[in-house]
Amino acid sequence: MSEHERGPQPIAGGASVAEPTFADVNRDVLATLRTPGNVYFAWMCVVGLILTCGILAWTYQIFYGMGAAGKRTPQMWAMYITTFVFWIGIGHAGTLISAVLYLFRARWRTSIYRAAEAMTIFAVLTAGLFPLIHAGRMWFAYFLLPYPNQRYLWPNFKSPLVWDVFAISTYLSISTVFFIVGLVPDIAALRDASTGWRRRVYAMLALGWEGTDRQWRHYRRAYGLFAALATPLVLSVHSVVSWDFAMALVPGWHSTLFAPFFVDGAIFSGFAMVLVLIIPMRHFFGLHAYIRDRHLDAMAKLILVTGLVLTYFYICELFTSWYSGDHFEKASLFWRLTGTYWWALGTMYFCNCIAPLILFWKWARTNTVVLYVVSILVLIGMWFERFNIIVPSLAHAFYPAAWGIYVPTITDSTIIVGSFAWFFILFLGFIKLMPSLSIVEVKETLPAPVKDPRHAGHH
Amino acid sequence: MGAAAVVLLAVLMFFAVSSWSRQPAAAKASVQPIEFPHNIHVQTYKIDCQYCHSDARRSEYAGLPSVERCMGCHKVTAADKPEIKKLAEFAAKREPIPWVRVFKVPEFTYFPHKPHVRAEVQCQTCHGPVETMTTVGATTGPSLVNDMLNLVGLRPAPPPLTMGWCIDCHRQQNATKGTHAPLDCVTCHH
Amino acid sequence: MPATTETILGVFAYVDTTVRALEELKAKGYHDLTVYTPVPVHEIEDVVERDRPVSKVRLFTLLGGLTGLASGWILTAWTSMKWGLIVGGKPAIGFPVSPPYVVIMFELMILFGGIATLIGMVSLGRLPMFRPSPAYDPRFTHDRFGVAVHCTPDRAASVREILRHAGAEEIRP
Amino acid sequence: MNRRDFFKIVATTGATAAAGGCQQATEQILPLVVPNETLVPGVAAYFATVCRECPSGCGVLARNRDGRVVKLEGNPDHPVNRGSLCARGQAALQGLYHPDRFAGPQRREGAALKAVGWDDAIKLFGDKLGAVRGKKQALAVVSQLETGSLGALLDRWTQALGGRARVTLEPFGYEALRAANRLTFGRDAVPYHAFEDAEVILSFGADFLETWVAGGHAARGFARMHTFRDGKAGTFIHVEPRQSLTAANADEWVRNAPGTEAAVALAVLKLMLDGGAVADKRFGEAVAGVDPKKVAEESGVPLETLQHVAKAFAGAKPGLAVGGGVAVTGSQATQLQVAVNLLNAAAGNLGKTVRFGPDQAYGKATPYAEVAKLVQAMAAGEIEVLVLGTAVNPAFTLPGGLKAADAIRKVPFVVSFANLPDETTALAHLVLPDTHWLESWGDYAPQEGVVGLMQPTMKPIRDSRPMGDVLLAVGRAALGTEEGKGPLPWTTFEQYLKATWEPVVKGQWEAVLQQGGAWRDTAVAAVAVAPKLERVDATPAKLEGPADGLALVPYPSLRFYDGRSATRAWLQEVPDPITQVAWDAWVEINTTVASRLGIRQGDVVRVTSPHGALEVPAYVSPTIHPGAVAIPIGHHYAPYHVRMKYVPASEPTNPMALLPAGADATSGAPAFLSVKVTLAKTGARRPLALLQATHDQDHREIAQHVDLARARKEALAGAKKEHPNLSMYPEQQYKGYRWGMTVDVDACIGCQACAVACQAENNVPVVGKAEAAYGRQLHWLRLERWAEGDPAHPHNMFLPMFCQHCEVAPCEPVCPVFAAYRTEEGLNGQVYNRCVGTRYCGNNCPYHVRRFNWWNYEIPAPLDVQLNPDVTVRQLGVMEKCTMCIQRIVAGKDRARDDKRAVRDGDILTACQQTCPTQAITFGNLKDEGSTVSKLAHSPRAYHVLEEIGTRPGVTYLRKVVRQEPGPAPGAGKGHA
Repeated sequence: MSEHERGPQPIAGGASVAEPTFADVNRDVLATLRTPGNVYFAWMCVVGLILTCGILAWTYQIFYGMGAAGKRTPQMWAMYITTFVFWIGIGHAGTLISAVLYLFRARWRTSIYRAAEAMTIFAVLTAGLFPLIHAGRMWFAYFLLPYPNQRYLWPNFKSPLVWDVFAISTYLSISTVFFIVGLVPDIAALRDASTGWRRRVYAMLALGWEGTDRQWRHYRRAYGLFAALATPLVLSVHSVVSWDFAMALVPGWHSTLFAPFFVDGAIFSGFAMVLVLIIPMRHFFGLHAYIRDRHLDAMAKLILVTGLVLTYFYICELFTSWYSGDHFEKASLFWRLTGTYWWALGTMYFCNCIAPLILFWKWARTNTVVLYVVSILVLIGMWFERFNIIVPSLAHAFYPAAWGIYVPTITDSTIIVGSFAWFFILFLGFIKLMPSLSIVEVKETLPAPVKDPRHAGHH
Repeated sequence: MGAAAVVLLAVLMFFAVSSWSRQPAAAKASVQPIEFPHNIHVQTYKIDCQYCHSDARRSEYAGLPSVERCMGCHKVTAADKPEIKKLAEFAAKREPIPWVRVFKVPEFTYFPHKPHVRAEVQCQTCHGPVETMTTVGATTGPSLVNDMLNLVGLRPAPPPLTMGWCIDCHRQQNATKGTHAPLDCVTCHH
Repeated sequence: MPATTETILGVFAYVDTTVRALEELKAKGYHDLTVYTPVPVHEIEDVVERDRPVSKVRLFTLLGGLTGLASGWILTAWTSMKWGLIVGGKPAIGFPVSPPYVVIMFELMILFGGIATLIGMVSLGRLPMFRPSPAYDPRFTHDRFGVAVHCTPDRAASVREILRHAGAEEIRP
Repeated sequence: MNRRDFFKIVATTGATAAAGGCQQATEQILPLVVPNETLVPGVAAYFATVCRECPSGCGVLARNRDGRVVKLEGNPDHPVNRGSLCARGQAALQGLYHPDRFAGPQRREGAALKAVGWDDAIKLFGDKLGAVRGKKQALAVVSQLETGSLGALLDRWTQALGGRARVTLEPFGYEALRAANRLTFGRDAVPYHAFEDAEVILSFGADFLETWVAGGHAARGFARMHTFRDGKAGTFIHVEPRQSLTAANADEWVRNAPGTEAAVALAVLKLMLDGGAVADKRFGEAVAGVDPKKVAEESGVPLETLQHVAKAFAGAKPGLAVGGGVAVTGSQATQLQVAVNLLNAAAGNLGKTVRFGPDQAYGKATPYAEVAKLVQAMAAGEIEVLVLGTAVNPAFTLPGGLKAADAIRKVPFVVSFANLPDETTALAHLVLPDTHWLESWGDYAPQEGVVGLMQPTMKPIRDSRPMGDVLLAVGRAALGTEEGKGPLPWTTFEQYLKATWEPVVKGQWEAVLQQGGAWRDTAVAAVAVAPKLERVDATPAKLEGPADGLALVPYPSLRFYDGRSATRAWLQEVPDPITQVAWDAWVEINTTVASRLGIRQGDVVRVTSPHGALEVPAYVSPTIHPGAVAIPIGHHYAPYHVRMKYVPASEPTNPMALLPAGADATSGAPAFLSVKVTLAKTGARRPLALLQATHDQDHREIAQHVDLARARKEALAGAKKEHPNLSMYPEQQYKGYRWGMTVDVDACIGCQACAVACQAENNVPVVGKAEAAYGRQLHWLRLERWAEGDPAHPHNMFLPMFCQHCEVAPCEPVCPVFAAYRTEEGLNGQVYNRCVGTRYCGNNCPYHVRRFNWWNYEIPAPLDVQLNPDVTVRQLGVMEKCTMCIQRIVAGKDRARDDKRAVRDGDILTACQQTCPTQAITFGNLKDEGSTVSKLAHSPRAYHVLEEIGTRPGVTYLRKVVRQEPGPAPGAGKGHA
């Protein structure tokens, strides 16, 4: 640890504090990696327990069959795909922040992007489980991968599900690369600040980074290129996911609106999730000096904007299906509004359209409690958005004889709760092993120690 | 990147293993109730395959000779040999001989002998040089092993009775002999 | 460059002193320098990057991207021809490319491009380095700047002088 | 050949077939000990025999693969059914392989039946018989309707042992019909009704498309007469208080007050006379007292309706009037039948559409009066030994008022030959399981001049023996005679049968056996009405019970007949076509009544009559007459249904329990329509498993219709113009065949035979009530009823829905692994072993005909022996659907190749098409212009379901031809879920 004891102590409660120096950054970030207290382990236990239940439920389902989940004709898809899309959506904020905002040179991103990126990767890892959980014979899921085999059989590249496989694995790989590249200089810093086995491990991960001019040169160029690649990717991934529905015939799915609609929703929910993670993090680690109210404010604004755009899309959706004059579309729409699942639709409209409006007020944007509540509501709302697209549309599709109502079971509910546990266990692990704040980039935003007081006389 | 790769690999292996455990197992060359030497019957006595496996030309199954047909010859021929004595016992008890199945295609694959005999495919094409064997053994069916062998460019040992192998033959026949060997999935998988 | 060189390191606490040192060294014709910084600092970069070509990483990216695009096209087209199965009443493969396959091609382009960039960065940046360079000091990832000058022993003295004059906290050896 | 071998082959093949794609143990192959000429392993052999699931006596061909019967098909040569087979016939296999079948003879020890050896059993039986030999009338024999050798042998046996005259117990005796024929024509017989030759059919509650006189020929005849063919179509008018399947197929369904059928019939006759359509004055006397206006009031049938019905019937050349279904058999049953006879006589249909001579077997059933007498005798303790044949279940099928079960309890020694446990075997002291009819020799004459011959189609899978053999042995033991001597010289029943047939076949045994029996045309006997006619009483049926009660209409179930088929899981799971209810009984209550009593669908209702009470869930229907409630007869479960968790254990729900012992005075027929019941909510709920969410098409034109005039015009105009398909993509080219199908909605009567046939052919598992109710049934083919117009009086269309084999199939491109794809021959292939189970295709199929294996469905032994070895048994987690019987297509092409030719029209029949009694389904090669299917596919009536989606299905439907356009359809989105 650094011996420098100057610089203000972070004050809890988010009151404005003086600009920290480079040394403070190292100290405060390294402080987050201290051996955790009991609270942390208590959290770990709770989450671990839930995860275990989820795993047991999945095992049961694999053994006895999909019947364990409440699916039926006509809802061949239900909560699994809902949650899959939800997590993919969450996985959008990170890369968006680190890539798009990087290209726009939005400097406020620096103090949140590390956590956001980690979140992205974990969200995608969570989402990635769902196609497996969902498949009737998951032990054959590798049929979807293009691997040479004696049967000369290959996947059907026309199927949106295969697009998913490619889009998501690409997204996971690129995000991971981005994440690790960003980490290298920080790990170097950790290496130099730590001792014993930690030092050895960090030394290995740091790839011998020293921050020489040559390294920085290629590093910065590469980083820019990554951003340039990741930006179209981030937009494509959720479009591809939306095509799972848009490419299908089902009334309520078959719409060109879906790609932008989904991408916007993804950013919306992504930022909500970032807030849900950042606010407690800043509280527990006392990072008010770095995650300042203006950061929260900026994210709140983004949530507000994306929320308004989403509202616009909802209106479009209603309008187009009414204006299409297509009997099936209209019947489906009418039923979604009035049928068994009307309450789900209501919840969605409230959480995604009404709730964020409070962020028009400045005090709300900087009030952590309000922000937290709104974010949670947004997450709920976005989960229900996917639910409303999938379940009610299928419930009332083309063929009246096969109309039917889906009812969840213990098994599928448990698995879905378990997926959240899986996500949080990964994140909790991360914040104690890696700097959840980018040392380097934070320093970049700080004013470098420019003037040497001793030499002032010379000029 | 590395992390992703590792995760991906782990997932892949998991499916691979679990799927392999679901693959239909292949019967090994196992101990038959009666030691039946194909080579003697075919080479020494020049008995045609379809004399014993007489259903091959008219049925889905090649069929096994009835005990009565065996006894047709063996009432006199080599009646003193211990194996033949076993046969005689079965005949006396009027019980069928519980032969152990050797060649087996998976349940979801429909393989009829009849059209293949009609197309004058040699038995050996699929069953190997049975005429030289004392006890017939075979490994059949698609399996992870075969897939993996193929991955690294090695073909599984012929005749594997795997799908790819069937397809090769069908395509080649159609190309060279102008036959109409079906290549439609549902012809065999229904 | 003579056979024997020695490396003289100046450790600085401030940007301006570092910049001053660099300016003077360059003026005196010392070009074989290694600069250590905890973060990229514009002032320093301006001096160092002056009269240097742009990083070649972008070439890697370009090539990677193109490879991905091509392999995406080949994979989809070739595998569809294996069986030529018709689904949804549409031909197995269209010319120049079936619309759905564009998605695959795009994703592979990004993937390969990204990986190539990584390779480029690592190789050009001489990473990974298994033992630290002799002049390296842990403080460089913390809050200090370092200027390492590689020169012949006979000029060491003058280099030290320049560094001291520029305002180095510490000069080694 | 040797029985044991076959049994072993059965065992092994059965096991492997059921194993699906899972891990295989090393298995054994068991060759035959002695080669068998008729059976080549792996090749199907067909054996002709006679279906004994009901008294129709249809001819069937049993498909035998490797020594086990895997499928039944109608015998095309048999004059009764001409190749078709009903749902019950198809499900007979589940009786053969029923998990509850007695493993061998059982003897009662205390409460339970314990296994006992055949010898002991026979000895015991023999002793008992010996003991009663002296006493007169102490021995009683009850069998089902046996009109062949077995019947004769039974009579001979009974006589030899000094028993009472044998009773043939058929719960639905149609005695009123016989009585009426005695009265009007002096002929005690059930004539042959030539539906096919009628122009107008006028039915008074005769549910001839379901069970009426068990007419195996009726559906086909009706289709011939009613289906639109070269511009002509007959008319069918049906009078019944409830919309039965028959009523739903009527061009005009007249809903009358229960019990007023006779009055309506007489009123129609009266109006015909008044209209001057009938000259003969005698009829005037018969209907002297009838006042159509009064009848109109009583019956609730408007006078205008009566008038135009009379007009229509009078105009028919010839017409056919039939009447007296079980459901309307009450105290006025005979009058109704007399009225019907008079109508036929007056309209001059005698000898044309009503033919005496080829009389139906039902005429030989023992009158109910006799049955009642026997029951009383039992109750009085006069009977000491009671012998019950197979398929008779008096404790269940006789009216509750008769207290048959109690009477049987009074009999000291009851022997049952049933091979399945039922309510009566529960009272038996000795059970000597008879071989299933598919395992037995025998013969049966469904009508004069037609004798079907039965042969064993496979070896018995249980240790059971033919009833005949046992009786011969026991009889000899009791009489103390030995083989070849005395009244019962024959060793086996087979011997006896062959002896009796020798004069008929004259050495041509093999030929007759292959044909499935012997038949000749029977001369039509001339009949005439008596010169002087009694005046016929037109008062409605008298109903016992509270004045404010509702008339109970118990009707024979299309699926279960009198209950003997209810043990078949296939029939339990295939829904009743009208209500679409599976796996349960129900009481049908009119909407208004239900709302008055606050009863909702699925509420358990206590139905109380003066003679008993039952608790059944309510089915609320707008169609049934407000004054009536209806309960299907014969619903009960087999023990294994409960064991397999198909259903929760529940009380028997047979309405027979509510009926009195009493009978129709004139005919002595049991009075089914004779009580009024009261309804009371129990508070409990037992939601029904409804397999169709709604009968309202919501303007989606799934089942379409066209009115007769237009259809005629279009038919004359000829084939309709094919507008070219607009597409960016090239049309698919078919090198060889292109398979396709047409379904004539006008011909389909909704009998569910196709659905069961499909289930039997394609190894479709049964899922049970809860799963089926939750939309997880696996039927590849489902039969839908679509209702249009006034809900209380709808136009019904029946539509078999299955995979449409679309050319632009939505299910295909979404499959990530090509498990669903388009075959070279225009089928929509589904490769099970490639399927990963993403279920995307299931979502994307607009018809929702794709089925998913939510679990691994266990098929209880020995039902797995029935599995079709040519069809994969699907594993958990895979999608499945109709394949157009690809295995049959493959086999058909193979046969064609054998004789070096292309497949001809009619070479390949799909299971559904083969069994359809009305030939509504046609399969064939669409590329062949000459084939029936492509002709039909280009008919002016042709259309595709949900055509506007652009899936271009390979299945074409033909519009129903309605006599007039239905009224306004009910509003969108109503009445579903």
